[in-house]
Amino acid sequence: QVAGGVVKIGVLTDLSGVYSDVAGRGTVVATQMAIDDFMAREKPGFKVELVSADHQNKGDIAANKAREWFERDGVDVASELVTTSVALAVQKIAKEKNRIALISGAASTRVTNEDCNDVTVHWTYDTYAVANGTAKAVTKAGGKKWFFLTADYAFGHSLEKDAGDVVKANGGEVVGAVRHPFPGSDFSSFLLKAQSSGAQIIGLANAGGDTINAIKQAAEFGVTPKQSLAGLLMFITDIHSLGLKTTQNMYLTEGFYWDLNPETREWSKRFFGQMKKMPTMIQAGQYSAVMHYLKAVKAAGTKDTAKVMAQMKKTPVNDFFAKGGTIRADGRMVHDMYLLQVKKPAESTTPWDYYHVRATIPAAEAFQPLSASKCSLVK
Amino acid sequence: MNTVATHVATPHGASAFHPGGELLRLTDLHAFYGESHILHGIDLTVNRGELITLLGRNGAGRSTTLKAILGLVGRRTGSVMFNGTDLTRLAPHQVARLGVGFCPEERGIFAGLSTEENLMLPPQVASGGMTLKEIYEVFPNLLERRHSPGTRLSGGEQQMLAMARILRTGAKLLLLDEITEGLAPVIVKKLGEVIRLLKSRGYTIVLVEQNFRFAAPLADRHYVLEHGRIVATVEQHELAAKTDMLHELLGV
Amino acid sequence: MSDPILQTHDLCKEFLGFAAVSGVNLQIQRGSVHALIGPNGAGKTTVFNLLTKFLPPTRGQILFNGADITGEGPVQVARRGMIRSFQISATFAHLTVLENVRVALQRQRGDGFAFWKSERCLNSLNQRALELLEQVDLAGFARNVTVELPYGRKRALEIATTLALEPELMLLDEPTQGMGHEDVDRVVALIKRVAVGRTILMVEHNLSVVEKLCDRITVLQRGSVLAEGDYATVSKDPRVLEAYVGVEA
Amino acid sequence: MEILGIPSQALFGQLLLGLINGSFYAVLSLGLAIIFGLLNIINFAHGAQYMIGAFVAWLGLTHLGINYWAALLLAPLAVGLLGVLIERLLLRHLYQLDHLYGLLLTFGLALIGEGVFRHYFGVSGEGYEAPEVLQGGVHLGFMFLPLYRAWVVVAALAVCLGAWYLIERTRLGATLRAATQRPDLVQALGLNVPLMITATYAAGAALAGFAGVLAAPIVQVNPVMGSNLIIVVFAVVVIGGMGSILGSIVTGLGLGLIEGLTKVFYPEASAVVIFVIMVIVLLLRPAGLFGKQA
Amino acid sequence: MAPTAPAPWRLFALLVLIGAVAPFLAYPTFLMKVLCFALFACAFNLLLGFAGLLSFGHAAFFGGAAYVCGYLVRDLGVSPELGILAGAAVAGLLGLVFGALAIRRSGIYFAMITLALAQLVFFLCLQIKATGGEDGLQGIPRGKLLGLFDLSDNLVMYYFVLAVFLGGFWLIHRTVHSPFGQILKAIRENEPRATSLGYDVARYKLLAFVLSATLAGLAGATKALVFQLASLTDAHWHMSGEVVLMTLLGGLGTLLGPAVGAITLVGLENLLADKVGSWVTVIMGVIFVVCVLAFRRGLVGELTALVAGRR
Ligand SMILES: Nc1ncnc2c1ncn2[C@@H]1O[C@H](COP(=O)(O)OP(=O)(O)OP(=O)(O)O)[C@@H](O)[C@H]1O
Ligand SMILES: Nc1ncnc2c1ncn2[C@@H]1O[C@H](COP(=O)(O)OP(=O)(O)OP(=O)(O)O)[C@@H](O)[C@H]1O
Ligand SMILES: [Mg+2]
Ligand SMILES: [Mg+2]
Repeated sequence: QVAGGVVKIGVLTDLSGVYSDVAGRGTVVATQMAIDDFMAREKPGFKVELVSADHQNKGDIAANKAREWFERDGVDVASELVTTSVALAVQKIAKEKNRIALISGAASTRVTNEDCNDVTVHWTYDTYAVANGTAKAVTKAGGKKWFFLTADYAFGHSLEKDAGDVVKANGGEVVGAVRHPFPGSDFSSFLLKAQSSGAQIIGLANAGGDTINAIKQAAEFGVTPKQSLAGLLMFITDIHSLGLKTTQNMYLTEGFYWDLNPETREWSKRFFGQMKKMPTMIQAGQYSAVMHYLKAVKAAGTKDTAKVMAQMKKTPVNDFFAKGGTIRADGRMVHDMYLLQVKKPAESTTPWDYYHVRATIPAAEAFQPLSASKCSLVK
Repeated sequence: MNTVATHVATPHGASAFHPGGELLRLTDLHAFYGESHILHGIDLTVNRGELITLLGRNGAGRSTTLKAILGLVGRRTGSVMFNGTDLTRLAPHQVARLGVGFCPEERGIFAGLSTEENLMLPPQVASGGMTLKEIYEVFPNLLERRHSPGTRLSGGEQQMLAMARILRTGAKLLLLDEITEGLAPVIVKKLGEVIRLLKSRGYTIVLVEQNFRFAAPLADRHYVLEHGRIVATVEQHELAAKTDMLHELLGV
Repeated sequence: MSDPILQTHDLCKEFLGFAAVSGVNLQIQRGSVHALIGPNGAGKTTVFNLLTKFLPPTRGQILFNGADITGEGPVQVARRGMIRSFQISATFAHLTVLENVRVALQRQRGDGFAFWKSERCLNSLNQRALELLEQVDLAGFARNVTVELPYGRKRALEIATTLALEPELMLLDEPTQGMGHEDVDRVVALIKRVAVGRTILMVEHNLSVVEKLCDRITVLQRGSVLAEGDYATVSKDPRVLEAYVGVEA
Repeated sequence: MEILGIPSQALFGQLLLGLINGSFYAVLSLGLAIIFGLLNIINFAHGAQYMIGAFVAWLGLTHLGINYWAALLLAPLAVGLLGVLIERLLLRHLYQLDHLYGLLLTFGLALIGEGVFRHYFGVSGEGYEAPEVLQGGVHLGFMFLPLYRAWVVVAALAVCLGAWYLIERTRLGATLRAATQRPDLVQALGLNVPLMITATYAAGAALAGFAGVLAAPIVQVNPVMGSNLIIVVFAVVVIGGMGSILGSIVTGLGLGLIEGLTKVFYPEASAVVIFVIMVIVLLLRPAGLFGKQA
Repeated sequence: MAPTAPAPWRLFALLVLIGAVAPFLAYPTFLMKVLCFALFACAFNLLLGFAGLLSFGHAAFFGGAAYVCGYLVRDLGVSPELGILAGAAVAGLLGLVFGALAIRRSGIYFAMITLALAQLVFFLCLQIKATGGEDGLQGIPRGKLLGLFDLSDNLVMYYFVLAVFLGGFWLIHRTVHSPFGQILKAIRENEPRATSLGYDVARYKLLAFVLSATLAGLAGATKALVFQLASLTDAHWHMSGEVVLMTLLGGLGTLLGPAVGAITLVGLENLLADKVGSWVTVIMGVIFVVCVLAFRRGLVGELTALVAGRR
């Protein structure tokens, strides 16, 4: 019953808050690109509308909007949903209203574990994927002794745990950890502890401003380069704002980098044309997710949630963002992740030319295995 | 007291002191507090070295007259000529700097400041004000309490402080509002002497008083206000003749 | 005949070493009008503050109706029936005149914390309130908001409020301060009226008022009692004349 | 040698860092205390003004090539000017009213400032390099002290003491206090109150700007850098005793130290320790440590 | 809104009427949010507007109650009505503690102590396991009211919330116009005088504070059910600021003002959400500034004045 009908896509993101750089307007733009491309290439028999809203990182505003969209405005998918608290709230409403939640921005593994449901897809990354990738690679590369600088809230804790396990699993040891208040502006005293801990690697189990300031001050206090830092959750925008001088040689894991191959470059350039910034993995992932959804609707010939979900899960994801990506029963979209190392200023030739791609982490290893899942759908 | 007399210098050098010369003239002065129209056209003149009083019942508008001279009322019309300058165009601090000293009825002692800080607060506007020493001789209580917070002073002490404060600045025109309020007779007496002294030194004084017995012997002229208008003017020499009329008006 | 309602023994108050009140022994006879006079800064208001517990005494003892109240707080003292007025008039500016008195009357009802009751239940107090306002001839102003009253009236209202608490002992700090003569006379008459069957302790600088009203006078100077007696004796006392009135005798 | 299981070496280091942060608190709370205590305005915009100070420095460097040292002068000036405007155009109308309104107005201004900068510069912020002479650092044996941090302490303390002297050792302070209590009367006594007030507010704002420049090389310059700090700084001022200049300075340093120690012994609590102290202090000394008891 | 304060029952009838038809004109979930904040603001106004105490820590009661209610209902399977009551009760107790510590201070110091204490509560909300940290307390079931009415039906939920609001509103109105309210007024006018008349000022303020806290809690707990979510934003000091804004915007010390303020603000927030993007904070800021400068008496206050003026 889609034929001639309308598919409504809602982008619920942070347009004004701390995540407005990594997600924000960029995700709205990406969504629009996805819709345009879809209409142009697929010539579907239905219209696609885009609505977007700013949830200001407040769960209740998000919940309010989502309900309004589902109940009153007939929106079919709520997408993006950066920051976990928002994602969790909306994914529950989606379940209740039997609509779809396409999550690109949120980081927590809870989305597809404790709180998983059959109307949610977690697309781009999660704390396990990013922490795991970096930790494993760095440990394997000889960084055996770790010290964690952890933001003192659930998100930080889970990053630390995920990374810590991997370190130990790969024959490394965790010599210590310190919890810093969130948000913090001065990390010097924590860095001093890290310094005296004798660790080779300092794992930054925090995000955004905290990570940035920690890195900046690590350089100031001569922590680096003697010890090296590993950002467990970082985005290209962070590197951009810190500059290569302070971040060079850092390891990090992302689900996307604009300079991977012609395809990614082509898309990213188009994105850059509109945003004057290269895309973050969240923004690229958003495009991929929306595109996949629209294709599924066309293929299934219906907007019916169950049918579309089934269609999405049975078709592999193949686009510039992911090759052979698949959506698991728990709603996790698994795809290759990339272990990246920040270039030295000298090595960077063009603007936004920031990373060496050190390794591709195959989808199978990148994400938490289903066996370890706490999701009720897979038990 | 006469000890003090020897100390006090003339506020602006004997030369500047020529009685008869007009110092302050209010013409058709109206004053308003927001909506309420308080003064309805006050006309009065004060010559150099004169002391005049504003008498009247509570709420007659005497304090308001003083405030209007300084520009502390909401709005005012008419003119206030002081020494040839029209004060209605000036901000209060500019008026004060021309040499107008004001002692408000509610005393206005500052909580945060010690007695002495209160005393030192107003800037010198002209040479020849009293020195601290002289002031403390006139008001020994203040000397004793000079380090305690201004608002901790007793009612009377605060009154003295408010008065003393402006004697320092060397202002030549003093606007005094109910200065004998709440003072023991002994102090009232002393104030009387101080006033007389200031007068003899060529200060010009506008005195607002309830205490007619205090004011009568000091003043060259009395203006009686009622509902924001001047209803009677009594020269010193007419006092005897018009006493009954005054009592009538003031309900003494 | 000595039946003191209030006694103090060696009452002292020091502010950072400065003795505002030192060794004051007062004896206020029941039913008398007692004046506390003295030069400025003598310690009159401070004595008031000590008696009503707005200040803790440094030393000494206060007996009210024989009971030692030295350790009690202002509230208990007020509840014992010793009510004060302030040197600068104290009313509830934005309540109506009637409400001002009612607030005082409310206390006996003891339902001050009843936030679930309607205030209409307070109307039962209006009758009494009006009577009190009558006494200070403010009945005409009952519905006015207090700020609008002229100064003298405010004073009268304050007294009415105080009366509402049926005080055994009223402490009035300069009740006629800042008043025109007609107001002064009104208040004097008023105090005379309410003094019946009550004890009043007042601070007053206006000697004519003291003369008209007071049976007994205590003269303070530099914090201690200089002289005591009825107006005739005190006003003759050379030390008083010198210290207070300011004539070398 | 160890103290409570912490090698004394490390402890010294932490104390020193505490002192450094403390001197930051000191400058910030000083500005706040001046506005707070002398004008009775709760300047919620202080955080924003701090942020703007930092941004001015950054903009100056990247667009106009104004170096750090010049910025150290110019940025406070710019923020001070902004302060003049705010006071003249907005705050001026609120003095007769309850503090509440000043607080709300400046709160609004803070939101505006933050919003505008966020719109134009995003949230991930900009980096600002310390000047060459202050890069690198010295080994103190027990820790590596970046030169820049040392400079922060020096500069901060110098400014604080200067301000303190100006306000407490001259009659300026007393006059200002009187002026906020009874502006009309003080003016009638011959002091140009409106001017004094404008100047004071501007000075307070300028101090915030100054702190901003000091901070720029240490923390990422971003639109929200102030909003998280402001509450803590408020606490400092309140603990020190509103209006007490010395209080805010000493308390600033002291709390820096205490916070530093908490970061050693119980990091989790370092976010709230200041508030705990604040509650305790206010219960024991209602007007704060150095405040004049009412 | 009724401009001049009409007879309470008329005002009340009006509210009931508006409330009853509203869900057919506007979106229920949105209305519920409005009602919760309206109650919150009214509770706050009881303290600031009628007792003259500025608390800058009311978020603690609002948020705290939300968490308590959420936890009881979700993890201990308590019935919604009990959950809400419990939330309010805890907020009340919290208020008692805050009050006992702060009440003897006045003005800015009072505001600051409450703020500090609220920060401590916020810290707890962030740290305690049961609160789910920064993710908040998710997926709180609405359950069945008294085991009869299924609250997962938005309309039923709405009328329940409406009832809660009206109840709270009535209590506030009653408090303001009670013997207690009278004395509160007197205290605000002239504290030493009230003392000298034999009133224990501190105890009266404390009661006012506890009442305000309890009602704020009631609002918070209800909100937790409405959105099936208790999050840190409810306990963050920004929330304390927001409630001040609502109260001021609507009209300080007016009975209806805070409610109006809440409607306006929540409405704006919702509206701006999809219109202006990153400008939202700026616009909020401008509102603050404008309403402080231009109409200080707030919407209702100004209206009242206007009508009174025309009389
Ligand atoms: N700030 C003000 N706002 C509004 N009205 C005022 C204000 N100050 C005084 N008034 C009114 O102005 C009138 C005159 O007041 P003013 O103080 O001049 O009286 P006064 O002659 O000094 O008598 P007294 O000082 O003995 O009360 C009074 O009716 C008073 O109510
Ligand atoms: N809280 C205080 N701190 C310091 N000194 C004080 C305090 N209260 C009063 N004093 C001092 O104690 C002395 C007595 O003050 P008090 O107010 O009792 O005088 P008084 O007799 O009422 O004078 P007046 O008739 O002028 O009101 C004064 O010198 C005053 O400065
Ligand atoms: Mg007067
Ligand atoms: Mg006295």
